[in-house]
Amino acid sequence: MGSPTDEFFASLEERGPELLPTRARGTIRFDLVEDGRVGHWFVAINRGNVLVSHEKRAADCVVSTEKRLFDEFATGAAHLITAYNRNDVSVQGNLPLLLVFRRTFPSPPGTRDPRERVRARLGGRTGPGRLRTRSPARMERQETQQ
Amino acid sequence: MKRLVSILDGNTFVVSDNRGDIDPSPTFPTGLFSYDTRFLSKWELRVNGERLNPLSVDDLQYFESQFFLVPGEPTHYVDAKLSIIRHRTICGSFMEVLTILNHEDQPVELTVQLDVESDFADLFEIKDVKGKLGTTTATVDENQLRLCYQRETYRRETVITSSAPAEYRPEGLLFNLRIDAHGQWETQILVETLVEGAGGRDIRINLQRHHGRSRDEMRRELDEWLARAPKLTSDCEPLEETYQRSLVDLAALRYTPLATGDRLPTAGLPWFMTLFGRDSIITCLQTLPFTPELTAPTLRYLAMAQGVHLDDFRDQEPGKILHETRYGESTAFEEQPHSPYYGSADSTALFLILLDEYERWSGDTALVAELEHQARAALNWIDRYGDLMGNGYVWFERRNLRNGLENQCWKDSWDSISYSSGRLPDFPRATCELQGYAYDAKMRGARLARLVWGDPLYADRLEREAAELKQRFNRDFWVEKGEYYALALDTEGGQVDALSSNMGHLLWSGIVDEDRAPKVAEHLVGPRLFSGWGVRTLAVGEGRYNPIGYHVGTVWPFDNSLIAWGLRRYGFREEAGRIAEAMIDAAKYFDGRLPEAFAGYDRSLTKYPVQYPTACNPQAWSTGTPMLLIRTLLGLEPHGEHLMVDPAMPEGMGRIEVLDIPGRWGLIDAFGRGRAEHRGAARRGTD
Amino acid sequence: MKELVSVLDGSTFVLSDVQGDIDWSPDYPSGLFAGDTRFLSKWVLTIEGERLTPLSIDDLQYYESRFFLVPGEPTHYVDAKTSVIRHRIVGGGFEERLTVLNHRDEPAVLSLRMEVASDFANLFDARDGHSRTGQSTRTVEDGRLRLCHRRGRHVVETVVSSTEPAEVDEDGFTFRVHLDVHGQWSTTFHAACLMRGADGGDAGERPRGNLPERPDRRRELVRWMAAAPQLTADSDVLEDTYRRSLIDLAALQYFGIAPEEKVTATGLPWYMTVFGRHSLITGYQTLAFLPHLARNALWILALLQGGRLDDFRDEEPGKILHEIRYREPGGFEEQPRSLYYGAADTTPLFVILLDEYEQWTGDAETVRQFEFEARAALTWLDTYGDLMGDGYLWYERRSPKGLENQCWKDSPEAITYADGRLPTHPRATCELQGYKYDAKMRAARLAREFWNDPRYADRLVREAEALKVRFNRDFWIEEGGYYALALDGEGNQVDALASNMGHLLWSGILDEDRAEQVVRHLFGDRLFSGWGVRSLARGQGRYNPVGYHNGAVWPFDNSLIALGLRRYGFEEEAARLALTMFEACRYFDGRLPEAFAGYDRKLTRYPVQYPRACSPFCSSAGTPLALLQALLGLEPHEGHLTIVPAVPEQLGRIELVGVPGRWGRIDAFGHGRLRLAADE
Amino acid sequence: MDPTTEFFESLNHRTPDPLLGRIRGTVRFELEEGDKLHTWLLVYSAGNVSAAQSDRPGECTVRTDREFFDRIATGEANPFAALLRNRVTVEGDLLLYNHLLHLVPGPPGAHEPRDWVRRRRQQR
Repeated sequence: MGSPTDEFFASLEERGPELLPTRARGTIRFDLVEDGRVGHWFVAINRGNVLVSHEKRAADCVVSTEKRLFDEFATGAAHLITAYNRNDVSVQGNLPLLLVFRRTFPSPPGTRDPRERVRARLGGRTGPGRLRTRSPARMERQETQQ
Repeated sequence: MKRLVSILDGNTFVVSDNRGDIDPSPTFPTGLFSYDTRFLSKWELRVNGERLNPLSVDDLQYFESQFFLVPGEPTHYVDAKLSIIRHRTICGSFMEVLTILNHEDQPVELTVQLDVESDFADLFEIKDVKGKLGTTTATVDENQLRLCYQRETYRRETVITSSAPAEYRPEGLLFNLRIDAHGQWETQILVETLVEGAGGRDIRINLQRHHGRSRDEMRRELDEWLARAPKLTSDCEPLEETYQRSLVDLAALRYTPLATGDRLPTAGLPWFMTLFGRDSIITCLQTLPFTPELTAPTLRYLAMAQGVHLDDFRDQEPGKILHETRYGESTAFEEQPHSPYYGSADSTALFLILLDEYERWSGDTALVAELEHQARAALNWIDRYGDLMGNGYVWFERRNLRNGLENQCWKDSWDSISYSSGRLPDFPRATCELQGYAYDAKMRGARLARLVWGDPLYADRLEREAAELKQRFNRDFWVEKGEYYALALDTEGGQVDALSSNMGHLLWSGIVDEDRAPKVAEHLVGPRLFSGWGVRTLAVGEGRYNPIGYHVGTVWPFDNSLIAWGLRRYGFREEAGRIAEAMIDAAKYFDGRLPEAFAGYDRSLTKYPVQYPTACNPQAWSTGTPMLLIRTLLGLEPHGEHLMVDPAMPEGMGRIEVLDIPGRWGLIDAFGRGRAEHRGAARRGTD
Repeated sequence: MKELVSVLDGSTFVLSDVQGDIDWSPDYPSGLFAGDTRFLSKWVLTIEGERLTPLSIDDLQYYESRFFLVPGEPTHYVDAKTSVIRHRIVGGGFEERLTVLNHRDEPAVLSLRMEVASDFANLFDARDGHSRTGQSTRTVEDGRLRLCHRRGRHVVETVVSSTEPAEVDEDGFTFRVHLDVHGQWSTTFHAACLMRGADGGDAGERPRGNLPERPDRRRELVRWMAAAPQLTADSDVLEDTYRRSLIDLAALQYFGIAPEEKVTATGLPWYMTVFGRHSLITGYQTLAFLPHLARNALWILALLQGGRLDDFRDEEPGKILHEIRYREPGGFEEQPRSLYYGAADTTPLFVILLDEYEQWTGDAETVRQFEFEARAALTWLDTYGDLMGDGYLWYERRSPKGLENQCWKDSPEAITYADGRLPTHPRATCELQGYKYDAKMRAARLAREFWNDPRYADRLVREAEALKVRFNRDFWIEEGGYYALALDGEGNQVDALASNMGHLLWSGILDEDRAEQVVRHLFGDRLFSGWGVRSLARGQGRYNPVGYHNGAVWPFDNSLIALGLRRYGFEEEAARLALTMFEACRYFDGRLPEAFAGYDRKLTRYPVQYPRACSPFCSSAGTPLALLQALLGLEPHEGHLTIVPAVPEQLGRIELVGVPGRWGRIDAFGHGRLRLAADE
Repeated sequence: MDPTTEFFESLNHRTPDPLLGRIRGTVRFELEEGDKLHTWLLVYSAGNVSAAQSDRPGECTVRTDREFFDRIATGEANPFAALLRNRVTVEGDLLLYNHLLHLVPGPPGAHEPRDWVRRRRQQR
């Protein structure tokens, strides 16, 4: 496979229905600049279903940025909205649609499930069968009894 | 508009910033003052070297306030670990209870530092500080800090003591503390002022009210004062509010002058915390139906201090009622003439007017008899010394060229009396309202002569003179072209033709010819004089008109109250109601406390009445204004042994009830109702 | 407590001193702000080199104010010969009309100067005094002054112009003003706030330089007020407060990241942006009055719902947003603020509001539309929200710059044991469990009635009931007779006595037979200050009456408690709480701040200001509305509005005309019949 | 005769002053001159005033030096201002001291107001 961007869009049709609300509907075109040339990705979203092509069609929302930066969005290393806020991404048209589409970007590389982090730290003292809760007063009483 | 916090008890008062600190200010009298002397010019609290920041200020009572402070700049997420409460009272002396609360779960050690200084400035010096001729010393002993000012025999002292152990230093007090977890520490810091007299004791020692009243006594006294006053309920909430506020402010403004034990109204905080003839008399006139106890002592005191001699420095003449009395250093060394100063041409006539009005309400003929000779001397003054030109009018011109007042009428700033063109007339000057007062004084004097002094001949003469004056006045002062009364006459008998509020007082005095009254009323509520918030001192279009000019365009509440009263006297019920309503509307924006004056901008330009810079607040005759307006709205007028009630209220004002109006009739209730129902007319009280 | 004057329009606002000047100050962020960026940090007017002194200030509308000024320090007997009126309007950009009046009887020539500068600080720099990254330039062009700041592609500009000709230099405008006898002169300044998009044009949905027409704005406000029910009451404080609240809520509306709908900014000056929690709570508080606030809150938060795991942003799929920041604060990764998700309560509150919204409005369409987001939220509750896998709702930050406490009391020391120690992480505060319970109970209704999924509904009810049983076992502190503030990472009870358990009444998770003990605590002298329920009880280790979350009284907190009291049948206590809050309103001119100090009422006659509290603050503006709801006992019930008033005598008659909802408009009346026991 | 003695002596020849009609009371003056002390007693009785050298106590005691009292007695010094600066000290009823203003002459050279106006207008 090619760049992270290519991989991102290649898997999008499959991932889309799970990640996008069914009411999401509309078209987004990504104009990605690389070495002075512009590559187009055209994404059509309908009731959560996603179709991806390279067409240069008019879209509800047109997003322009550098391909290099989009590769970072595609791996989760950079954040679309942050880049938008500092003008590294320009958006024309339906911004809310892009905000919905935001759900399809992956987590930053190396992100762990927060529950696993807690479990790892507390060494298995989690879950339904753990210690019974105690009030400090009760704890104190127990300690003095011992 | 820096936020200052004042508490007062008569002519002892503290003005500080909203931290409770006193920093010497070149433009405004901050400090602890008593008897016209600043006893503290610095009072700065620091905790661990840091100044404090206010969270809020509670003005609990006029003599009591409380500051909530935290150290350092408050930030949003970092909670203060300490809070400091400064609770202060003025009951003769100044007492500050300092409480420090530790909000931490562990003990803290603190250095608390109170920097103290006194420059013993005379109130007159503050705006124009000059080198003091005396010397100030600070002496420290084990349990007090004593600041002392001495110039020849003149001596003033500030003595500071703390209930908690302190390190006393010449520059202030220092406390090294340890406060337990969630604990608190407290000290009471007492600041006593000493005006030294015989035997090193305080000159005020004989004044029963000077020392040793507790806060509880002060509170009880205030409660009693409020309980004695008539109760007002109204659909018009701003009216209720301003009435209540006025009662409290009047209580606050009472003070005890040297030499008597009585309490009289001072003129205003902070510049005029002393007895002014004009202001005190008008305040009494305004408040007679509500707080009559102010009047008899005022009349007695003014009679006692009536002019005896010819004295150029004090602009004094026999029979004249004083203008102003002061106790500061510049007065003591005769650099200023206020011992007392007599430079006002209206207070003498106003004294007679008050004496008569007082008798009408109280039936106290004994006082009228007691003051017969003083009253006759006053009447005599009008004709002899007041009539500088010998042509039957009352004139003024100062003889004290150093620091006497140029204008000796209520508009006493230098540029207040002008021609329409803005030019200033020569001296002497005879302003129109002075003639009205003289007319009224003679008419009322005649009544007293007949009723109490048993001198009908004198009464006839006074009435004859008054009638002549009225005739002459309506000839000489009436400006044909504009159909109004001239502001004044100049020395050539020419009309000083500015259109001003002064002629509003003429209606009150009754000197206006009946057929001219409608024109006068029309001018008063016309667009040039009436701003929408009240009648301006000077009309728009006059050469010196300035909406923020002290006497040349601002609106003075007391002026308006007399004008409204006058309008009712001549039957202009609707116009009087209009002015009363505008004032009550304005009072709402001043939290019920009408200031000395506010700007004369057109109401359509300003949603709110605009503050006049440095206006006194509270100011006694502004405090009295809502009361006179209530009297005017309800048409309260004593007739013989009865109180007549003849309400004339604007539509929409709803109901006014005043219960227990005191007078020769005992206590009487008065009710009035606006013709159209106010939106909230069906409301019940909410408390 | 330096006095500041603010005018605002959504997230654009001006804070100045009482002269109308903007000047750098260490203790407060004065300036013209839009989109979290300061566009003017200096705006100082002088005449003949002198600063002006204010006579008075008219706050005409929330977006408009007028200053009356005179040159120099006023003295008692010397009248000013000149006065100046500064009339300013904010809305997108900023406009100031300056009028100089000559009160002299002769012509005058005056030199007038407006000093202009901008540091383009973001709000956090303005607060913390950080230095700026990037370059700034000032250019004079064609009678205008262009101030520009650039950092990478991020470009912001302020362009200032005057309608009257001026000498313009890099630091401001100078005028030689000729005035006739009693004459006047004016000019109008415009300050356009530009944010360049990547293509160099002004980013379309950003605050624009052009001003909306004023008459429209007035009409808009009139419409806003007319849409809400009309209140008449015996109590003037009640009427004034109600009016003030409606106006403040109008003032806080702004176009956020997406231009479709206005959303509610949180609080002036620190939080002029969307916070999930306060948008949802404000939406809840105002349902009987301004139901579209709830709808817009649901809409923006659904749009921004978490989609992935992101440690820096504490983001997880299904989680509802904590906070959004724009432009520079949101554009560079110094802080996680562009979209930050560090809140554990927003997600259940989202579900709660969705249900409550439908109950009032009957807007089934919205419930169906947001099914995906609501289910994602419910899933989050049982997955990422349940960090310990024991059925409770926990939080622990992963972002190094994130919030340590992810409940409404989000300051670092807010969650403590009674003795003041801080518990380990993760933490499960009690109110979170209440919200979780309520969210599930409500979602069950939605699943059954709108999503056509009765099995899911059954499961949710089962889980909620199990949670309730467990909760009442694990959080109840037998010795004290109250609910623990939280559980710590070891499962121990964090036993501080706090206002949080008041929310449990609102959620319905409390065992009926324990409610009375909880209420006794809420009104005991440790929690109840006399002005409201304190965030933390007196006597607790970290109690501090001026502690943000450790003793201060929060109006919104009290409003939810009042609603909870009604839910459990404590009418009298709800009335009492409402009454004390309205009494406090009197001292804040009808505008409750974010929080105020928790000193005992006996000590302070007035409620004491909390330093730097936001005001207006959206859920404090919503508080009087929620309290009215509690007083009148307004509840939607099977398509109808039930009205069961419990009004204290002191408040007299209350008439609320035209309460909107699925029933059309209904009037609600209440009479002050409740005689409250005197307790002070 | 010195001004002080002249002043006190003259009081015994004053016509009754109705303005003092209700004043009753005694004032003791203690006037120092070197190591000598001159004491005077002044009696107000309903308009009539009398004074004599006497060592009797009064309801009010006024202390200053003889030289300064000479200035009060001639109208050169103002009794009230002198009290404020402690040049004269008073113990007892201050009101009685205040009435001294009625008895001492006004400042020398004071102008009759009408004369003042006339003269000033002529000057121009």
